[in-house]
Amino acid sequence: MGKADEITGMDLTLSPEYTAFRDHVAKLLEENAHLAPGPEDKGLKHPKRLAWQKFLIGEGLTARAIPTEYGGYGAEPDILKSRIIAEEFARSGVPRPLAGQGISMLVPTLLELGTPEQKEKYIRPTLYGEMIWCQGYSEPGAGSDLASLQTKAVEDGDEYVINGQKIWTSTARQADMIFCLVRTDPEAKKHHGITYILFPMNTPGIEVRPLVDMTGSANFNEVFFTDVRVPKSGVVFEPNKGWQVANATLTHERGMLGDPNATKARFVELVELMKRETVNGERLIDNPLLRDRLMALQAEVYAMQANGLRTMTSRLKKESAGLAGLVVKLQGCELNHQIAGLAIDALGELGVLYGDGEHLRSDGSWQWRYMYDLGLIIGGGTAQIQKNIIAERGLDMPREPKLAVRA
Amino acid sequence: MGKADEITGMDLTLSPEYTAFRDHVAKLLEENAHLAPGPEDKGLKHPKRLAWQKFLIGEGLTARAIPTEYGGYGAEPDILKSRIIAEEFARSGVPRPLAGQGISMLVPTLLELGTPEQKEKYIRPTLYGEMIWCQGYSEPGAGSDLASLQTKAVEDGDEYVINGQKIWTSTARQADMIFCLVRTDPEAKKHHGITYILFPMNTPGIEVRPLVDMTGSANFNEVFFTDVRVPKSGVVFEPNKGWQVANATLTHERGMLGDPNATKARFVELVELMKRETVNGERLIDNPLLRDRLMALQAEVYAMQANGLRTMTSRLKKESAGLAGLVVKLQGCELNHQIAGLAIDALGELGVLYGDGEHLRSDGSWQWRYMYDLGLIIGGGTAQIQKNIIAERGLDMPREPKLAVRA
Amino acid sequence: MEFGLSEDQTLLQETVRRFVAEQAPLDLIRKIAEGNADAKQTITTGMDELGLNGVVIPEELGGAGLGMLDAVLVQECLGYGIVPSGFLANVVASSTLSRVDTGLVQDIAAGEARFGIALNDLVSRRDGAGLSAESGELSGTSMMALSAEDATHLLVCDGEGKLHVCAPQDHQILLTIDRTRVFAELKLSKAKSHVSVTDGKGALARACLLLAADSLGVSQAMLDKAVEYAKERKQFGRVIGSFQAVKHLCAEMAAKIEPCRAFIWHAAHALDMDEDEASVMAFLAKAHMSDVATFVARTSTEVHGGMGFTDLVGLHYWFKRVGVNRQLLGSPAQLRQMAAVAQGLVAA
Amino acid sequence: MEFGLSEDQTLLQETVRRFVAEQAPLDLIRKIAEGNADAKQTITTGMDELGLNGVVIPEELGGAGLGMLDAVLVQECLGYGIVPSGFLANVVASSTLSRVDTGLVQDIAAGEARFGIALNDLVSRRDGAGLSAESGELSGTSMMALSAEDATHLLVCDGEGKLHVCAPQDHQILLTIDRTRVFAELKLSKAKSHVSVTDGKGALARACLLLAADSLGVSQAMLDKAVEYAKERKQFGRVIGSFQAVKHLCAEMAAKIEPCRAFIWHAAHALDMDEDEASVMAFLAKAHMSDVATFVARTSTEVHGGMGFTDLVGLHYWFKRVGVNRQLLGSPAQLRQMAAVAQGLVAA
Repeated sequence: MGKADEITGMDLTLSPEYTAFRDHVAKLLEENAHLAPGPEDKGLKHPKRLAWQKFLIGEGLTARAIPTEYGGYGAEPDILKSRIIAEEFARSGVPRPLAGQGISMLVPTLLELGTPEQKEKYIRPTLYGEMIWCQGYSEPGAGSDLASLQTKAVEDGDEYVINGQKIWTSTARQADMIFCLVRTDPEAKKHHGITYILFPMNTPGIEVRPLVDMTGSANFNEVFFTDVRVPKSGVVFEPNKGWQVANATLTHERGMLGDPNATKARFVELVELMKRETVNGERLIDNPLLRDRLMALQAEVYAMQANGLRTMTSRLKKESAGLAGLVVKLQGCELNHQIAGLAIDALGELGVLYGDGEHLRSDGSWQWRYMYDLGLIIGGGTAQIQKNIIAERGLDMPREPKLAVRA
Repeated sequence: MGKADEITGMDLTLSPEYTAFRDHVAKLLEENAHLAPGPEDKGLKHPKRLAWQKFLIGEGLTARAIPTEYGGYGAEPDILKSRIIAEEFARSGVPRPLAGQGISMLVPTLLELGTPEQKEKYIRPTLYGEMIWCQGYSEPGAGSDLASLQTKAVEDGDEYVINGQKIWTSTARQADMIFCLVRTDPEAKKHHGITYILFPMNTPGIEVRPLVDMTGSANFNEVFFTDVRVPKSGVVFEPNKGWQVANATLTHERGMLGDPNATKARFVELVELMKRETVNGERLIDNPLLRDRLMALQAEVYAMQANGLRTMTSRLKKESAGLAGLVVKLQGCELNHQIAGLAIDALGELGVLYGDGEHLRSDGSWQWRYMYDLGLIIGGGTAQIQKNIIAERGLDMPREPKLAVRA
Repeated sequence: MEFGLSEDQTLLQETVRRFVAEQAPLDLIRKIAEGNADAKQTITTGMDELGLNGVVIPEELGGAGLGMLDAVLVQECLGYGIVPSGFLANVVASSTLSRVDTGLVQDIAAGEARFGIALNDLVSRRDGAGLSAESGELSGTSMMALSAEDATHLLVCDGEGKLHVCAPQDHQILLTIDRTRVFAELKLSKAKSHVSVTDGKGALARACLLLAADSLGVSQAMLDKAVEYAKERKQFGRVIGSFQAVKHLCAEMAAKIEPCRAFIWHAAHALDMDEDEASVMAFLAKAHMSDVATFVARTSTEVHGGMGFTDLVGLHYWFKRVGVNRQLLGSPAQLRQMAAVAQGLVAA
Repeated sequence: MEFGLSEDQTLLQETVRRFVAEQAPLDLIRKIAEGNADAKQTITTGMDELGLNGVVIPEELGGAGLGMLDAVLVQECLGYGIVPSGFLANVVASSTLSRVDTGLVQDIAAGEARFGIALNDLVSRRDGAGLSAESGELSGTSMMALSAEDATHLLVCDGEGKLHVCAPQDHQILLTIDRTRVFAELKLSKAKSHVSVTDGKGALARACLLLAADSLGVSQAMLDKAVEYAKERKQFGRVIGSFQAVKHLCAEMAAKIEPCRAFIWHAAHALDMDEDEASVMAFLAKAHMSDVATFVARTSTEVHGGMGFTDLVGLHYWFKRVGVNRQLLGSPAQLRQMAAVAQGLVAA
């Protein structure tokens, strides 16, 4: 590898240090796979799950770069090692570390902006899976325009009194705590009156209603707040500065989507499906139209994989990945959706089955992905918003002009 | 046929009156085909062309519903008879009547809004092909936003003095006259200071420059005006009311595009091509991928044909065709472009040939259409503008809000 | 020359549209999706009262004496309201049998016979599906039968593409993404073939065209819902319908949907007139309509944003109807191939 | 692990980019399109001075000793500026011959040998095209030869997919929509095969990848031009680049183009490393890039409005380069089929 600040060229091999690290990780996972929880160990806090998480942290296979004082492994950040770890989990099929929104979004935020007390109190139990979080951002009237949120928090002594509603809150039913955006200054411009605050989900006045979606399951929830009294000590950073805090966190979320390795795995599964299944006595792969679509998707998979390697190298070098980074979500989600779409078309009348039955393929997961991926395309910053971002940040095109009259 | 104000249902046959009319037209064309000009009779005013036009008007095969006092045939308007005439011209392959912008756009405008003198002076020679017109609408800075045109006309006694530039002016090199939009009141709001005026193209100060386009020919021109003095008597309707006048004319232009019979003819040509041509010893039609695309286009051809019959029936009944009418241009131009695109892909390396040579197919017309149709898609109200129209007029969606500050 | 709907046809469509709006609101459809038999019976009863099963049955056999054009208008309304019904199966059965077994057709008109149809094997056979006809007895399985769950008779196809009428035997419900409608796998063992008809392709063309009409209705509903939502929903201080991107998405849906309407009318008319091109048109109509509807389903969901993804407004029921219609009786590519064969462009 | 360009590679690309911008402005390209031989010679001379013909030739044979990754970077720059050149043909010839005829390769590096290549028959034969090799003599015709018009040597393929080097004989210019480059139909009669190589597929993969890189450059140029135009052109009182519809068109172009860049680098690296997947990647890269470039060509023209349709800004030269690249050495569908065969998914 070259110096940290320059790219010395294409080298898709690993240095001896990293090869050794990969072997180490592979061996660790293989030898300890028996400790991992199985599908029968249900519940986010099942003792086997918590023990497994503890083991993984202890070996530096998760929470790797988080300081030991907060319960992490305390290693230097190393994106390549993180990638190797992720690949080895994928390759071995051993259950992955916990990865809820508390770990992926709240912990980085607290590390950056939390008070010493907040870090001390929340990071360790979150990492160890003992404290589950949910995210209170979106509201029915504030989707792509998140900053227009209306949930109110009114000061009353050392407390805020919160009233309003959140939506798209995953794990709200299991969560101990919520990190939540509330409007504390209704007079300020919309981005300036928002506060980022943490409070327990068992506070009186909170009601959680599961939100069933098109997949048929409740992957999300609605959360209603009625005179919910929470201490001011839960504020992260400063009151009315919640928009900046949330933006730090959103950056972490965007990185979670568009993993090309997952896409590649789905593609390989589709190839196998098409080699195995037949229609009218002909293998699906032998149908020229289906094969042509498969090859078109393979090209896109190659492109997304290579683009992923390129953006990872930029991150290794602490450079901006530019457009290559900005397009990942738009292209990646769409590609996943299309892979599922081809699988469904290829399976034809069997592709629409969804529910138990002898003819169902892959537990209905092609249909599930087809719908869930569409949710990812349109949710959390719709494709339309992604295109705005690409045009404005990536191509330096002008922002939408201000309106004369608000509609 | 039912009463003029109601549709009595699907009846794709012709009544005896119309069947007889079709026979009559077919016989006329067949018996007089020898009078028609051939490809060797070049020039818009070739005597054989003018004689043919005169014959066609005399038989009511063109200018059919225009009053005899202005040189027309003077029949009642009958869209079905017009359609039969058009179909018989297409079927017989006999050269069609003249159809320049003078005939298709200016004449209807004058009939509606011209002074008695203007009608008297211009309609007859225009119909008979003795007076050629060009259209001075678009400007380099005023394309989809036509109303922002800047060509100035300043009053000076009985004259206007015109300065400015027009673009996309077809037949400007051959034209005797121009119908032109000029800005007569620079203080008024942009739609209110425009005048529609007629003047001779040989007026001093007019320069015409051919505008070569991507097809390699100059299908259009630029026209420059430098202190061009023209009489005020050329104003149609009233000064500063030119926008209304032009809109009446634009309606006529839209009707000219998206003829499903022409599209069907191109499609049939493509089928024949794919049955005739081979690649690697296999007929193109036997290639499953090409055949699938062909069939997809056939479905769209059927749809556009049926939609055409539907909108024609609405016009027969003097009803609005609604969305069915609004989508014609967007869908029709795109379909033509795609038919050409499939032909090119099917011909592969032969599909890109453009110029003399033994391997060229159909005189390079597939490439020519591919490019020219793209010009139609993006010109004269781009696809983007068409979509605005469909959304606002067809779906009653809100107009673009006014801006706070002009960019 | 007229290309359009007669006053009677407009009236028919208005009647069915009103019935759907009033008698089959989303709440009822949800109950049907949950398996509520009473809810489903409401629809069946209402449609019987309107005499819809007899639409294409000659008047002398107790029907309305209308044609496929009328039938597709009805089916479009049913698609618009995602109404589950035996209409499609009964229309295909009655038009197939009208010159073969007038007694059965009379029973359909009277509401005494209700047909299930299983034609999927004419296009697509997987997982060992297929019926064999030997000595007038049918055996084997057939996938994705429509309206078989409470049928009195079945119209099925054998391996040669011949159609047969037989009595229901065993079947198994196939759970699909579209829970409003029921699909079944027939399991026949030496079922007696009462009537046999050679024209499998004609029945398939009719069924395809009805599915196309259904998807047209579904698409129109999804466009209407998207436009309505876009006019109400505000983001960034404006209704989202004033954003050019959203307007263009809606315009693209309309531009694709609208020509399909005339196409489907035309194909229905061609079937009524027994024109040579009729089956080509019907196959292509379903193929094209499926592609358009797939685009509309996704785009309308996109306009609805997260709300389209939830169960709250129920948009996904329309989305899923499109998804199932697309695969039923042939995917777009399979039907385009059948259209090419039917017009002799290529050997079967 | 590193996935990116080395400093040397970035420098190489900057050098070629500067050469193209300074030495091959649109005015010069227009002259070349009109058949001006001097204008064309300017390019050839300039590229010789930069030593570009020797990019993939080993240092001991007088070349730069670089690889396909470097070659695609150069080709991308040439595509960006729609520069006609013998680069592609020379790279394919020198990499094909580097272990077979070192003398010839030395001549290429020295600028003494200039190759024309005719590989189209490996994918697509029409109008009786095809060369037969009998007793070491080549006869027949081959369509769409590249850089054959002033070649000293030809690299051609026979009916068995074997490559041969022979001297130029008769050829006929094929006029295409892209007048900046010259394509020819070779007419050989008993031309002596000096060298023969069995690896036709390897040469085809290299040529395909270079064409993909060319189309990448063309696409990037068309995107850049669209964005620039959209920031300047005003309509309705705003620059059109502030309209959401125009912004989204540009964003869609960028989103499709950008991942192609890394894909092409990766495929080039795979060829350099002789990886098993290399030819699959190269075929798919050209197929995919052609589809992306076709979308970009149309969309950029659309953003330019009528101005994109005229000759005034010359955008059509880029449009046409995309059109020809798409059909050269295999349409997207043909190459996807070759990729399927190359990875054993289906028999040839």
